[in-house]
Amino acid sequence: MATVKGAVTVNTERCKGCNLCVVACPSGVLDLKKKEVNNRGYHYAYMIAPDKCIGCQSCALVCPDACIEVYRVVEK
Amino acid sequence: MATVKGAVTVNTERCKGCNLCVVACPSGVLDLKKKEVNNRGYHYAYMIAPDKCIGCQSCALVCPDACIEVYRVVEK
Amino acid sequence: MKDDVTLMKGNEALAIAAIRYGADGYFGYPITPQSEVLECLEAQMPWETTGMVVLQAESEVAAINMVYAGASCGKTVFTSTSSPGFSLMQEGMSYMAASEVPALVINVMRGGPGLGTIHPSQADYFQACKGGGHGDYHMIVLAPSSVQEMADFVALGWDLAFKYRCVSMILADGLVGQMMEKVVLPPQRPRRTEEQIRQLCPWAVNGRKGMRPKNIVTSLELDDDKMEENNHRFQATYRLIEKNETRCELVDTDDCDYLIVAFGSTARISMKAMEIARKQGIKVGLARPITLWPFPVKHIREAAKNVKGILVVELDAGQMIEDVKLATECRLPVEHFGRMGGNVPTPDEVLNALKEKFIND
Amino acid sequence: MKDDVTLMKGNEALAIAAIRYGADGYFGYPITPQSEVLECLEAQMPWETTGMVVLQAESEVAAINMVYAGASCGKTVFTSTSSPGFSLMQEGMSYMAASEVPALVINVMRGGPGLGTIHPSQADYFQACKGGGHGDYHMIVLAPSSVQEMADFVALGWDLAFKYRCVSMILADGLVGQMMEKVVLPPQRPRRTEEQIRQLCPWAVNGRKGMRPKNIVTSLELDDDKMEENNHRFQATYRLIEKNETRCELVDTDDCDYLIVAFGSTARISMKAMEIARKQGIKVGLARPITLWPFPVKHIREAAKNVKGILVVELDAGQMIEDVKLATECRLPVEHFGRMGGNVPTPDEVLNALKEKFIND
Amino acid sequence: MKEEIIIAGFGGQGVLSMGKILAYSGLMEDKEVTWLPSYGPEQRGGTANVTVILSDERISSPILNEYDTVVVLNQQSLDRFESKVKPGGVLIYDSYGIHKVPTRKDIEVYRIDAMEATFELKNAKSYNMIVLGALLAIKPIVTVENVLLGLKKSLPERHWHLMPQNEQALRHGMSLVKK
Amino acid sequence: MKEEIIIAGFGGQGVLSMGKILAYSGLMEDKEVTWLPSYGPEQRGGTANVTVILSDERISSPILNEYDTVVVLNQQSLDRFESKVKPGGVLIYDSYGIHKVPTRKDIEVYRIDAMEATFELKNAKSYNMIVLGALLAIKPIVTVENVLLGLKKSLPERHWHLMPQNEQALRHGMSLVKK
Amino acid sequence: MEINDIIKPQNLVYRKPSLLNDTHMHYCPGCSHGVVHKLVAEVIEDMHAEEFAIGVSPVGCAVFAYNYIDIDWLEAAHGRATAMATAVKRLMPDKLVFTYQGDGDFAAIGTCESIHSCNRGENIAIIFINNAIYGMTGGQMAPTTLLGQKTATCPYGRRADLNGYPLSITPLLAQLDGTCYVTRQSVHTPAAVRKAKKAIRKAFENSMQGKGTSVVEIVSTCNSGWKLTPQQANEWMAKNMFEKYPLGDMKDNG
Amino acid sequence: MEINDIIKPQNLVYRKPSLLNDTHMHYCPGCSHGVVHKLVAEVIEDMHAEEFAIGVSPVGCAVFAYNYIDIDWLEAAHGRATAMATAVKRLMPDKLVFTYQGDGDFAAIGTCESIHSCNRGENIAIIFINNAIYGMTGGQMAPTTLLGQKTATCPYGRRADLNGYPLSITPLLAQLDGTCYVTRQSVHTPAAVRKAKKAIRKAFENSMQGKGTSVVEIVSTCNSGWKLTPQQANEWMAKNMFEKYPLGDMKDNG
Ligand SMILES: Cc1ncc(C[n+]2csc(CCOP(=O)(O)OP(=O)(O)O)c2C)c(N)n1
Ligand SMILES: Cc1ncc(C[n+]2csc(CCOP(=O)(O)OP(=O)(O)O)c2C)c(N)n1
Ligand code: SF4
Ligand code: SF4
Ligand code: SF4
Ligand code: SF4
Ligand code: SF4
Ligand code: SF4
Ligand SMILES: [Mg+2]
Ligand SMILES: [Mg+2]
Repeated sequence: MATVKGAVTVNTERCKGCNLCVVACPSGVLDLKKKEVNNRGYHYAYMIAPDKCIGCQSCALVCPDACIEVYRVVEK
Repeated sequence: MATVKGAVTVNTERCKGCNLCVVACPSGVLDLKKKEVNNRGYHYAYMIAPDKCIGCQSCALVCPDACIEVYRVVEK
Repeated sequence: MKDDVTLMKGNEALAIAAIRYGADGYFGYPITPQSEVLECLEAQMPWETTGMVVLQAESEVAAINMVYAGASCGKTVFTSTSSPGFSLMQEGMSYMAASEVPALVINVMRGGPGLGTIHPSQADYFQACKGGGHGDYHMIVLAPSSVQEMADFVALGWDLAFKYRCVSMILADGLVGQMMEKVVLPPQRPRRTEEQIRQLCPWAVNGRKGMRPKNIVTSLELDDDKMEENNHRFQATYRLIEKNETRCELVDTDDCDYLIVAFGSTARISMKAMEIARKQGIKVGLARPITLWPFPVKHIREAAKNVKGILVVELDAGQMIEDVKLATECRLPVEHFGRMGGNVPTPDEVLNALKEKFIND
Repeated sequence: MKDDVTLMKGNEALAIAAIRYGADGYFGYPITPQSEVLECLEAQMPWETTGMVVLQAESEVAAINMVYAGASCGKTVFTSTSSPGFSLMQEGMSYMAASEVPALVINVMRGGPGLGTIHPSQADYFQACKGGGHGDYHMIVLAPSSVQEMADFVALGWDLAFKYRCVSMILADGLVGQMMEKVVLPPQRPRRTEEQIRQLCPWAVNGRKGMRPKNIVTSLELDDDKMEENNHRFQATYRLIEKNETRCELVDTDDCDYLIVAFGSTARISMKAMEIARKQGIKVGLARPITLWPFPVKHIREAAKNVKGILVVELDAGQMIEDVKLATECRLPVEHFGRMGGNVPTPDEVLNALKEKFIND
Repeated sequence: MKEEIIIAGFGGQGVLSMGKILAYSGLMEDKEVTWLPSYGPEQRGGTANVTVILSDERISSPILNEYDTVVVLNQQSLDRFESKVKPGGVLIYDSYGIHKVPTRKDIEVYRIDAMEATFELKNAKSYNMIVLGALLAIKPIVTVENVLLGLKKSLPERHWHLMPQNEQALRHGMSLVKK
Repeated sequence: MKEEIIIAGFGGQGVLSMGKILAYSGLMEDKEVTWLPSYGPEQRGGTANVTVILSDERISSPILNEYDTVVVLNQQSLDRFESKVKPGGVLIYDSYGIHKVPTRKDIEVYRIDAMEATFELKNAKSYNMIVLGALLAIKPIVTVENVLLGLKKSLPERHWHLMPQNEQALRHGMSLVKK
Repeated sequence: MEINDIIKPQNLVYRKPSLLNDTHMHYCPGCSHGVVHKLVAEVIEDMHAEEFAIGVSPVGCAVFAYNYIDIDWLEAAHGRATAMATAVKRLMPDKLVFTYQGDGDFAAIGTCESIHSCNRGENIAIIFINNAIYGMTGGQMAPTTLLGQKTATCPYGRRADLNGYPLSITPLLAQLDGTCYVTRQSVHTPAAVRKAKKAIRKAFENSMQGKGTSVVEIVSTCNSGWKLTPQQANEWMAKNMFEKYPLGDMKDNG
Repeated sequence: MEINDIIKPQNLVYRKPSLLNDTHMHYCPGCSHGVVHKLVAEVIEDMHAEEFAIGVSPVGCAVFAYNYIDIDWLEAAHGRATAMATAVKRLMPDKLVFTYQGDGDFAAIGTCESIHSCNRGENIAIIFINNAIYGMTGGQMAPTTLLGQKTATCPYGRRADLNGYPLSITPLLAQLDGTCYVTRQSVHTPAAVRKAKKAIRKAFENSMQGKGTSVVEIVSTCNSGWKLTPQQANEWMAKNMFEKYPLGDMKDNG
């Protein structure tokens, strides 16, 4: 059976730490950094559980700042 | 049988000769003066066939300048 | 500390002072930097206490026409806005002037033209004092330079408006509006009863109680002679206001060699510049017009009698300077120093400008 | 008689001249005494010939913003209105000035303030030349005094507007608008192609053809320093316009003892008064500002050099007189004569005023 | 040459278009021309007047102290404008509805019975052409030829078929004149 | 007595309300007071500053050339306002996120570790009270008593239960000061 | 029976309402405005509201309404009558406050104020005279002008592509939560006049009962602008306007 | 599979549209405006309309839209965006012309222009961001603010009697002859975002096909004005706003 693997990149400088991608992700892939902040002082998003990503783009679709790129591979 | 008799008065100085009362009268009571004009130069309305008036107020209701008074008597 | 001494923003002072004056209604539309007026009024809920009406209108155009209506009823009503919003009110302003109704309007100026910036400016001086709407008319234009004056001029504005049946305007700017200072608040006055309004404003539209002759508030007059008569009456009122109501603060003008003329927030900054100048041995005085219209011609003429030059400090490209020149009949050098676009000069900049124009050669 | 000499109302001349200039669009709202502009355009159906757009807007506010938009696209667009309508356009005027877009606006003045009368007035002088909208800005204000000038100033107004990226205004009145006179019409010019607009107005909003850098027309600038820079740029343009574009007609000013300053229809009436005066041995000259802004300071100073007094004739309570005083630096008596409320003086009235103020004592 | 005329009457009497024809006639003769109407709101009724100036030179004021010729078509207008005739000038009035005749002695006064003539012609619309004819008979400021050209120019093309009728009225008006 | 202060930092750091408490404290001491905020559109983020002047006499300009005391809470504000301290005046900065320390020698410079202290207190909202405490320790322009009164006055009644917490933060801030 | 026997005070069944005074109305002969003025005066009389009625007249032919109906009046800037009425009613809730507006005034330049006053549910009555034209200024196109209809500013007939569509605004107002009564009437026949009067009465009563905003649209004629005789104008209206603007109640919250 | 094996150009399935440039957007974290900006940029890219798209930005938080989406822009006076778009489209019918407006801009001060542009059937697209508040100026009441909702100018909650009713304007626009497509969408979930994008695409295509006016209302959040976190704001919206402003098409002339 084909499995789908995904990954995302976050433009951390663009990210405002709004958390909407975290909420939208069906797989619990994303979270906000707890301590680190970017140059504007925002706790940006990152993949806390990269293995779970299925490349569904939900996070990217709802991101107001278009910070997220989504990559997707179908493994046979 | 009771018959209804009516009559109207026209405030000839207020009248603008618009002819709407003439049209509205169901009994052909009214007409505009052909030659005479009032001080503003209007051919004012008058009862050309006073006998036919049934006091129905149609003329008065549609008169835009409220020139017409209607009188009505019910004869037994 | 007395209970009625408190600290508030200029915008809030406008709101609170209005309630305490016994205002009947406020109609306005949000715009920075004066939205606190409406916000403060809504938070106070005066409709529960004094019965005052507070309404956020759908636009400035609606707001000014609501004020026009309220004023036509002899009610104590006002609006506030900032520059672009006031531009939208110009038709209404002209109508109110032509109808001789007493109202209060407030423009907390921001930097224009256009949408511009939300920071302080005084570039609506011409609009307030000369042009604005169409036709020959004037408002009494009051220029507060402190939060206390923001509060005080509400009362003064309405008093004058009712006295002369004209519109009073408070012409403030973002600085005076946003700044907090100590204010002594006047006691709460009751709102006028309908009976009092009938006494005070026999012309007011409030129903023909007792079948008194009908009242009409209109600015229309298609008979040119009558319309001209109206205009002569307006002008006569304006002459009377010029005679009675011109106000100006003079600071250290007795011995000064140079005179600064500035109003509102630039007057405050100029006062600091004066302090510094005096420490440096340069004798500077200040004439601060409190009424921009009527312009304090005599005060300034008097203050300028023995000076070598006048510096007019404005947050604009040079507007009040025309009135200063006319007041002094171009008899002495009058120079302008201004910042624009929301920028505000420091006291040093003002002093340097004075030195450059008159002292360093 | 040449084919392009014809008789028409001033208002119609505006419309026809605009079509012939190659106008792209008109947006306006009916109001007396200038509704003929829109009516004439609609009757001409220029959309069938030159492709010009003609649209009756839902209001003057909408109309001026349509003009703002068209001008932002580098299109040759205009509107016309009368006093109350122009008051409603003040926000838009300020936006256009701040956005540096070239447009033509026409105010055929009527007697105010308020709804007033529909008859001639010049009481919007201040509004046009000083105040009006918020912020520091100017329009080039052209004052036609004949139907021919109504036609000519359409072209002049647009030429200047595009040259300086500013708004030109034709400030006429009900008399010039409603009067018919002979007009020599210019030949029909083609409308500018999009390519030509891209050449002439590289800043215009018309799509990023060839992916050129994007164009934005905005009046917003929240960075105060940049906003101040913008203002300095506007002021620099105004100084340039003052230098290059000041226009004034001088009639018999070489030998005159008294000078009349009047514009538009009052200039016409004053000319007749002059004729009569000269017959009576009183040497009167006329300075007729053609540009009200920039005000013809030098022309008037020159013309006033040897006169005993200046009479400023206006259909208002005294507005242009301030500029005349400033121009002559209060060096000689300047008096005002005006009618208001839609009334227009006869030549005799003008002459009598002159005599009263300066000759009979 | 310079002729300063005012024509005044009721709104519906064609005062403005009479002035317009006169103005166009002046145009045909290559004169300078100014036509200035009174104007008001749109409602039917009320009075109207129009000032027409024809001149060989540039015309200064469209507003005048007094007129070479005054044509009045109702009592109000007569009352208002009689005093505005220049000494030695001409006053023409239609007798219809006039109860207070002109009294000035220093001017030439012409009475014409134009309204009556209109009744005769059975064409209410010809009234102003009749008056115009009378005016021209008294003051031939423009040639009849040019008046007809001016008339044509002032009419929309779809009304050109009415030209003969108008010419007839004009000529009838010219024949009416008595002092 | 006259004290001219500016406090500057990020939008969310409570700069304006810190100034407000100071202003109210001045009011409690019957001083003349001016509080002037920077203001901008509503979006979250950006920088903010507030000028507070306390004086025994009428205050002329709310806009100043330079300040007796400058309190800066981020690098941008430090860069902008270091030069505005009067010679001999006081500069207070929070060390958090500062990578370019003040260099002026003609003024007194105080570094406080307020953000760190906030983490310790585990109360993000106490930050500005800590800074205020530090300021007062360095410059006792108003009494602590009056600051607490001023704080109470600047808070809506529904937040009065937070007073003890705030007092604690204030006192903690006072204890932080080292030069 | 002789006429003189009939014309006696005790037989009087219809007369000019006395609130409509003797001033000559400036309207063109046959104009609908006159009829509606009469109804407004009658209703105020019937309600005994002379002492507390306040009218707001528009900019339009009815600008001078204040000269004819003897109550207190405000004259609004073009389009702003409902904003003015809003303030008057809020400041003096015990008054009967109504506006009287033309289609240009109410549905062109005043659209924003019209919609928002209705949406706020101001306790005012609006009399809206839809004559499909700008009468006052010389017969220009109104938002309500029909397709194909000729006016001074669409001299070859209104075209949707150039001039947009005729706007039927009252149905929109009926959908707003703030309105309690929205109806469309006319005054071209005696029966229509009677119905229109009832509608105005209901609207005025609603205002006093604080039920919200009432709107009475009167489909009207402007014979002068339409270049027809008054009679032709009535016929043209019935034939052409009632299709786009059908008469009847759109909302009545009772 | 390693992450680095996945993150390769050939596997890229979603990226920021390039028309949305790298400028930092001034919006608050989590603001709906950002999502809609992205969709607008994507649709213009998808339509290859970069060279002929012209946007009109409002006065409101989205005033700076022109800084972010790399097409030509006009910045309108408060409320007048549709009037400006009208002129642009009429003067240059071959352009794709759209406005982007907030609820204060479109449905308060701009009501007159909004209604009349739609009624004329201008061939423009309108993106209408309904966040039930004035974001830009600090969270004041908008015409669309819900009853009971607290804002800076109704701090104790909106009350119908004091502040009027929440205005649902798009259903009114759907009834005008000039509109061809009126829909209400949201962007709070991935699915909603996909649907909203389709709606914008259709609106933009209608504009180019000259079908009339298209209106896409986006029920949106203003977490800052509502004083909620972005996530709470989405929840509050779904729970409270969709009842008064139900999602879906109101008109689609195909
Ligand atoms: C601001 C402004 N714009 C335009 C006008 C000119 N004006 C006067 S009345 C009118 C339209 C009247 O039409 P309508 O409202 O339909 O009333 P009607 O005369 O048909 O009864 C207009 C445009 C004005 N007085 N003020
Ligand atoms: C004429 C005018 N009035 C008021 C303002 C102030 N103002 C700026 S944005 C705005 C409201 C914005 O609200 P909305 O349209 O809902 O947009 P949002 O910020 O919520 O996206 C107001 C009232 C202005 N700039 N111009
Ligand atoms: S692509 Fe889908 S699974 Fe992957 S992080 Fe985004 S939402 Fe989660
Ligand atoms: S949705 Fe975007 S801005 Fe928000 S946290 Fe995720 S990546 Fe950052
Ligand atoms: S009352 Fe009736 S019958 Fe008598 S005249 Fe009038 S309409 Fe005719
Ligand atoms: S309806 Fe009235 S105004 Fe018209 S003709 Fe009859 S009486 Fe005269
Ligand atoms: S112009 Fe039309 S609306 Fe006005 S009074 Fe005449 S008929 Fe009535
Ligand atoms: S204030 Fe509201 S609408 Fe504006 S950017 Fe912030 S969240 Fe968005
Ligand atoms: Mg109408
Ligand atoms: Mg909003």
